[in-house]
Amino acid sequence: MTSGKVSVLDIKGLTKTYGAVTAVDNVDLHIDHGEILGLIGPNGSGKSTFFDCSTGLATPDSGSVSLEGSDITNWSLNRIAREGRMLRSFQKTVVFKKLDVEENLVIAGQMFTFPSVLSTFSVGKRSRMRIEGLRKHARELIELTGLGPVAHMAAGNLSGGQQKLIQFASMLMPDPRLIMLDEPMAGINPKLVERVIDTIRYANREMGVSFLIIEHNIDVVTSLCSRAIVLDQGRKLCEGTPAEVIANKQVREAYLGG
Amino acid sequence: MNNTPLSTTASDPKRRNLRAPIVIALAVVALGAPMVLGTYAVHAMVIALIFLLPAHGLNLLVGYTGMLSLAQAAFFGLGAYASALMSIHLGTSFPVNMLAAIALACVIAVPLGIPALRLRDTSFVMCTLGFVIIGQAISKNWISVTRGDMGLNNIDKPTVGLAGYSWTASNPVEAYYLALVLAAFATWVFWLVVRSPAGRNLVAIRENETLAESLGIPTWNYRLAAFVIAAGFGGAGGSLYVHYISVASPLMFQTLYTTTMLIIVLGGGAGSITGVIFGSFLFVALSEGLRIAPELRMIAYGLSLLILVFRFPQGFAPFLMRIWDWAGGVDKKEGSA
Amino acid sequence: MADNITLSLRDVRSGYAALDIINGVSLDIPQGEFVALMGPNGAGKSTLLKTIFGMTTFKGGEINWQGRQIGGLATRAVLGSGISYVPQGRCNFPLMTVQENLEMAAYTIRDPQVKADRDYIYELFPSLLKRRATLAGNMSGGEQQLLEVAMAVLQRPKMLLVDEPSVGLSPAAVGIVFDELLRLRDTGLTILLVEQNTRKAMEVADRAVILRLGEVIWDGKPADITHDELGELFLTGKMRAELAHNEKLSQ
Amino acid sequence: QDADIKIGLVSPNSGANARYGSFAQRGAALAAKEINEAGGIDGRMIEIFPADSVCTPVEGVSATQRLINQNEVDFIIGDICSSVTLAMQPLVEDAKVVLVNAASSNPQITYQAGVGGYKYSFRNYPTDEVRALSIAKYAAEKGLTKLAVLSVDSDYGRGAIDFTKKYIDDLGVTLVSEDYYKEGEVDFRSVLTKVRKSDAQAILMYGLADTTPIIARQMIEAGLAGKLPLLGNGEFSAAATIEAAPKAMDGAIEAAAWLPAYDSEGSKAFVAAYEAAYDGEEPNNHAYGHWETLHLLAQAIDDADSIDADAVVAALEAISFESPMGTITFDDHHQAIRPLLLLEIEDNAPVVTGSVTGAVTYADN
Amino acid sequence: MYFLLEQILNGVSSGAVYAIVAVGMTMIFGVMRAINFAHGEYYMIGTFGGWYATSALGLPYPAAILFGVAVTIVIAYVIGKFVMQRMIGAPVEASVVATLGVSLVLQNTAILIFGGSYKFFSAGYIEPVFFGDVGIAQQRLLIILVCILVFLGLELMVGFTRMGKTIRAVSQNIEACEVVGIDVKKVVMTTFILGTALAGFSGILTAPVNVSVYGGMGEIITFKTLPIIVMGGLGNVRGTLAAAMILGIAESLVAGHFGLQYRDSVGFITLILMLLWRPHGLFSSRARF
Ligand SMILES: Nc1ncnc2c1ncn2[C@@H]1O[C@H](COP(=O)(O)OP(=O)(O)OP(=O)(O)O)[C@@H](O)[C@H]1O
Ligand SMILES: Nc1ncnc2c1ncn2[C@@H]1O[C@H](COP(=O)(O)OP(=O)(O)OP(=O)(O)O)[C@@H](O)[C@H]1O
Ligand SMILES: CC(C)C[C@H](N)C(=O)O
Ligand SMILES: [Mg+2]
Ligand SMILES: [Mg+2]
Repeated sequence: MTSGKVSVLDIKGLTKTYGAVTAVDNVDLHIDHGEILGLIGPNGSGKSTFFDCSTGLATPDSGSVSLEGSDITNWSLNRIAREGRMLRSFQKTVVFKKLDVEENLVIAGQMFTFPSVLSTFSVGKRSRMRIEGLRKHARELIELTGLGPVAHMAAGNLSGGQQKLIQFASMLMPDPRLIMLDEPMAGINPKLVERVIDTIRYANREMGVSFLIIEHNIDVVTSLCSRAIVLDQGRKLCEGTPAEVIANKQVREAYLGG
Repeated sequence: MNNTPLSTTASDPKRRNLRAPIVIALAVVALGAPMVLGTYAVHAMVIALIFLLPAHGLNLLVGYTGMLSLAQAAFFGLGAYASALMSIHLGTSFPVNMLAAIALACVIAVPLGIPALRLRDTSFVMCTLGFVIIGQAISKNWISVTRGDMGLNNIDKPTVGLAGYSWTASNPVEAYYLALVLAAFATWVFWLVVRSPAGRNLVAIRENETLAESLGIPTWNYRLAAFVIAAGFGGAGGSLYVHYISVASPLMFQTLYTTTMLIIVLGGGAGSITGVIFGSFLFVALSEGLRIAPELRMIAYGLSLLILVFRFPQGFAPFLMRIWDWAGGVDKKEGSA
Repeated sequence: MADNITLSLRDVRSGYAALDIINGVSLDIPQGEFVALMGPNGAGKSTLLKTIFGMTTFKGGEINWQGRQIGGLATRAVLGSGISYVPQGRCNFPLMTVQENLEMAAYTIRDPQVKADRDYIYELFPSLLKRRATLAGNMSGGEQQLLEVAMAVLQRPKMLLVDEPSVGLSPAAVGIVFDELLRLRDTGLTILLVEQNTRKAMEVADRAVILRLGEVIWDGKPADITHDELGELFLTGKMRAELAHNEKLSQ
Repeated sequence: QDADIKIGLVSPNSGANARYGSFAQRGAALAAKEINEAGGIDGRMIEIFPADSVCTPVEGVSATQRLINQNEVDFIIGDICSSVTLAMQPLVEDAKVVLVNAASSNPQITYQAGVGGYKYSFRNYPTDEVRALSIAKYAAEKGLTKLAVLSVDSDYGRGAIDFTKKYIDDLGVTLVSEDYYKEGEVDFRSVLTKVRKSDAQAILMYGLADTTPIIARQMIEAGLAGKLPLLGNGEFSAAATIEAAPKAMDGAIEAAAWLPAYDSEGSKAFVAAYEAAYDGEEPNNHAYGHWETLHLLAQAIDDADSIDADAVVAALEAISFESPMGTITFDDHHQAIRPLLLLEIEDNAPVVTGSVTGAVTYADN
Repeated sequence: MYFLLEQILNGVSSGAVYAIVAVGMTMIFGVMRAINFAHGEYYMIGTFGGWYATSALGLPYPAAILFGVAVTIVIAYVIGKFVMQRMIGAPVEASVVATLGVSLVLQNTAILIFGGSYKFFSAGYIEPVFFGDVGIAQQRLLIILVCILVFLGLELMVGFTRMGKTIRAVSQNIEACEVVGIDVKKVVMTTFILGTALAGFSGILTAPVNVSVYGGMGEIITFKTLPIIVMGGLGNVRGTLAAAMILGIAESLVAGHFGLQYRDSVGFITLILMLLWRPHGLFSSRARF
């Protein structure tokens, strides 16, 4: 589609049905290097299912997913994360409830710091240093997301928004190539939303991370994304710059509510 | 030592730090106990130390990885039979038998674990209980090897030897020191495992497996690793047990053993090393202590379990943690229980 | 302002076990008022709603609801007195169908009207009607959010505590939900809404209350505060002086 | 005034075998009462220390340890379950405490006692070896040559069948099927149906007392009652068993160490005393066995004139104890030479049809 | 051929017993999210009640059934009040330890009161009726009939009544129950009593054919029941019936063709095989992550 270069993620003909419902219906999508792509659509239009099918949480009925040109369609969730360095967050807020915020983040970084499962069993100096490094990085992210005062509280005891922020920070712990966020701003206070937006921009620009973001907050989509795709009833309704998309009549009807 | 990291707590410099004295006192008690206690009490302590080995394994599964496995008793039995058979037929010595028991338990854990680990929650519990029942059926019915219900008896007392010099733990006091050394070593190994980054990954799996997956943790591999390591601990316990008690029988696969291990871990405090150590002594002591009233023994034991659950729903670990904090002069604000 | 106060909090303190979260909140809500409760993440908004609904450790103060003390009462008693609650995050019966969830919602009500109420809900949210035989847990996040709002409405409360109903909803759905809340307000329902979507909240609410670190730091009409001021308040809590000033004025 | 003589009694008091423990304790307690009321042993009273083995070796070993080290008992009687007894043997040997077993029938126990090894272990109970031979012989004599095995899946049930196999070829008896049930089993329908379809002439059963009435009643259900007799051991003669299923028990043949109906003065007196002491409960052979064994031990202590273990061992080795069952002596493996009764149920009551003296030949073991 | 038929019939009759016990356990699992390790003990209590009624009070068998169930309910009420209600929302580990404790207490109290020895139950209708060459005791026909009735009743209750729906609700989300005003404690209590009463009932029903009555009898039943409730899909009434029948018939065939000694492994081997095929049980639904 786009000029010569390989996309970070290239998805073709993704389809997933549950009984009579076709949650995702033959959707094509590609994300270019360094792009921040928005994915919007009415409730139940198949956005989260699209995420699930492209990250190995659910198996698509048909279609292919390729990351940097290699086919990852049947890879498992953990392999896509670890080897593909393609991370995703969940719409329903999930954290390691009994662990504190810092531990949550250290865990998020571990598999990207240790070369193998076996090496994680080591408690040697090298291993300790790796963990120290992760801890430092975690503390930076904790400051960045304003979780400092609760850094050592059990994550399960934090407020809804705070847990959402842990999820977001976890995505930045490794050095990912692509991050897929499912409604990262939901329940985050407006001031912090700005901060999260800045952080996404920073990661995008300075670290070269590409993003695919599901978000119902249209302001966020407009200010962050260079391009947006609209899903409706599992199908791609339209695609374009945020401004174009919002202007689309069908989108206004189906999504924005006139 | 608790898996749940502590909140940053400031210690009050004015108060005396009692941790070191407590540790020293415990060490003195552990080493000196047999000098003052009667043989019977020492025997009970040996049993507690032996049960600590499979309990560590179970704790790795229940407390750290979040898998309630009842198969520990199967590996315990497997280790016991393996050691007993080697001792009887090959005449090999205790250390060899124990290593073989550990190795065998680990090896068998792989083909058992692969199908079992597809399951979650209660299904997994039942599948592992199935292993115990099947283990029992094998030990009962494979008579040419196991002598069925007659069991294997007269197994050598544990002997450790180096280059012509050998020592046999022939009475409970000697067995106590042997068990103490082995239990301490096992605890150290266990501590290394749970403290390693892998240990942290196991906890992540316990807390939320799908989330762990999404963060690149190959949860299946870790769960299998935990299952295999736990089996090794179980096998080690069985080996020591059989050499100490000198009999192996299909009764080793009875629910009594499974239940005892479970109670030690859950009652002591899943996910806590000190809790489990405490649990193994407490519950063996309780079970033995209640012998003063034989008819009421099991009733009283059952009631103690109920009281325990109501009073310490998370086991003793949080309680021990508080003592430890207090000893360190730490005043913790938020209740992490 | 005094006589038609339906819910009145006096120096309410609460938290979780040994932990204190709400440190003395006082608030008077007249009947039929739509109050938006806002504040930074972790301010204690949800905790305050849960406190009213009897789901936290109550530590003191008074909660007066229609002349009755409900502070520290059990959840069911609070519910029975006419207060309904939509919690933050998922709270439905995931392995029951949408229809069954709606039936369970009206669990305490036994009259023929229930069916008509349900039909009304289906009319209001056609997407639920489409999914009536789907297991709630299999629906999309937004659809579940709608369901939960619907469940609370079906309880025919006199007061509604809603915690972030807009989360996960498409702009169109947010519109429908808020319109419905306004309609209910117009029928005399008192609403205490927690929102992070401050723009929307300020648009619909009669009154805005801002909570920070478990204390009310601002209380007034949405028109009296600009968006930027609001953001400033969230971050720093400044304007406390102003609040004190306001209080003096009102006395 | 010397101190009391302390005797430990290891038996299962909880779990699935609690029944046996209860009988054993009552039998022993009765004997202790009788001895004490008669003035004790040289004026020294007997005190019994019961300990629960739950029928598992680890519990049994713990219980034994406690008896030896905490209660400092002078002698131990126990256990009923062979697995526990086998585990206790090395323990009492180390502690030099005399153990007299009164109920475990695994031959191994005395293969390894006396000249076989353990100096301090004795058994005052017939072994499964003797029992298996006498039943097989008796069956052959009655023309019951095709037997279906239904035994308990334990050292006792299996052991008895193993020894049966050793002898049946010479006797012209064949086993048409072999089934073993687990302790606590309650559903025998499938097996009994299978037996009904086979050409078996009798059911060979070395079972647990508690299971016999269950099997018997299910034999009625399966239409086997009155067609195939039961053969073996499992308290066939107990009144409760017969009462539960008279139709099925009629014609049953058993080899038992003792039965309540045994016609001897001492035995009758025991039954009367036992029933008087325990609200009319009928004693079983373990109640008797433990009662008798305590009396036997008391005589040995009396003979030895001391509670010194070695002296009592010598006294036991030399003992000639007049029991209600006849004179009991021990062979060089510390195995009691004592009669085993053969009996048959006729008209709802056991009739003793013979008696075998259980001398074990150790040559081929 | 007849042999096979007869074995299957035997299997169905054991399956019917398993089913009644298991369905109670699975319902309790539904509301408590925890395995009730003491479930077999209520079966034991019911049997003891029935035995006491017939042998000590001289009541006829039908009255003994009522007596036994009543005793079970009284004891279940006490345990429910003091133990089970406190377990609501407690960690799973706590309920494991608690129910193991209850099991020890009940089992050994029975031994303490009645002595450890077996009692024999001699009431009931055990004479066989023959259909051609296939024989079956009248009592077993009764058991099968009762099982059918119990399951019809439960199926109706769970599917159509308010009570049934609340049971399902409690099993899915306790917080949501509070929000809609369901009295969780009461539901747990009612379910617990219903489940244990069914266990007690099936104990008395089986007593005539199983004959023995003793303190430890419950443990075996608990362990028979465990694979069934998992196979059936936890909390699933219909699945429990199917699984119980599969197990009953499989056991009967194995005992008839290979030997009784292999029978007790059958349940767990079937379970393991089935779980490999369907990791979430025969009939169970799971919501998406
Ligand atoms: N496991 C499942 N079983 C049945 N239906 C499912 C399942 N998963 C998703 N669906 C259906 O697929 C449709 C798409 O759901 P999805 O969660 O992808 O929507 P979404 O676009 O993320 O919506 P939202 O904005 O509300 O989060 C929904 O209607 C849902 O009911
Ligand atoms: N179950 C709990 N146990 C202990 N502390 C808790 C618990 N729930 C919340 N808290 C603490 O209470 C404080 C307030 O939480 P609350 O959920 O009320 O915040 P909130 O204002 O609703 O935030 P958000 O907008 O993010 O939902 C937080 O600091 C949190 O850590
Ligand atoms: C009670 C008896 C059947 C015990 C059996 N004699 C045994 O050796 O274990
Ligand atoms: Mg979604
Ligand atoms: Mg909140």
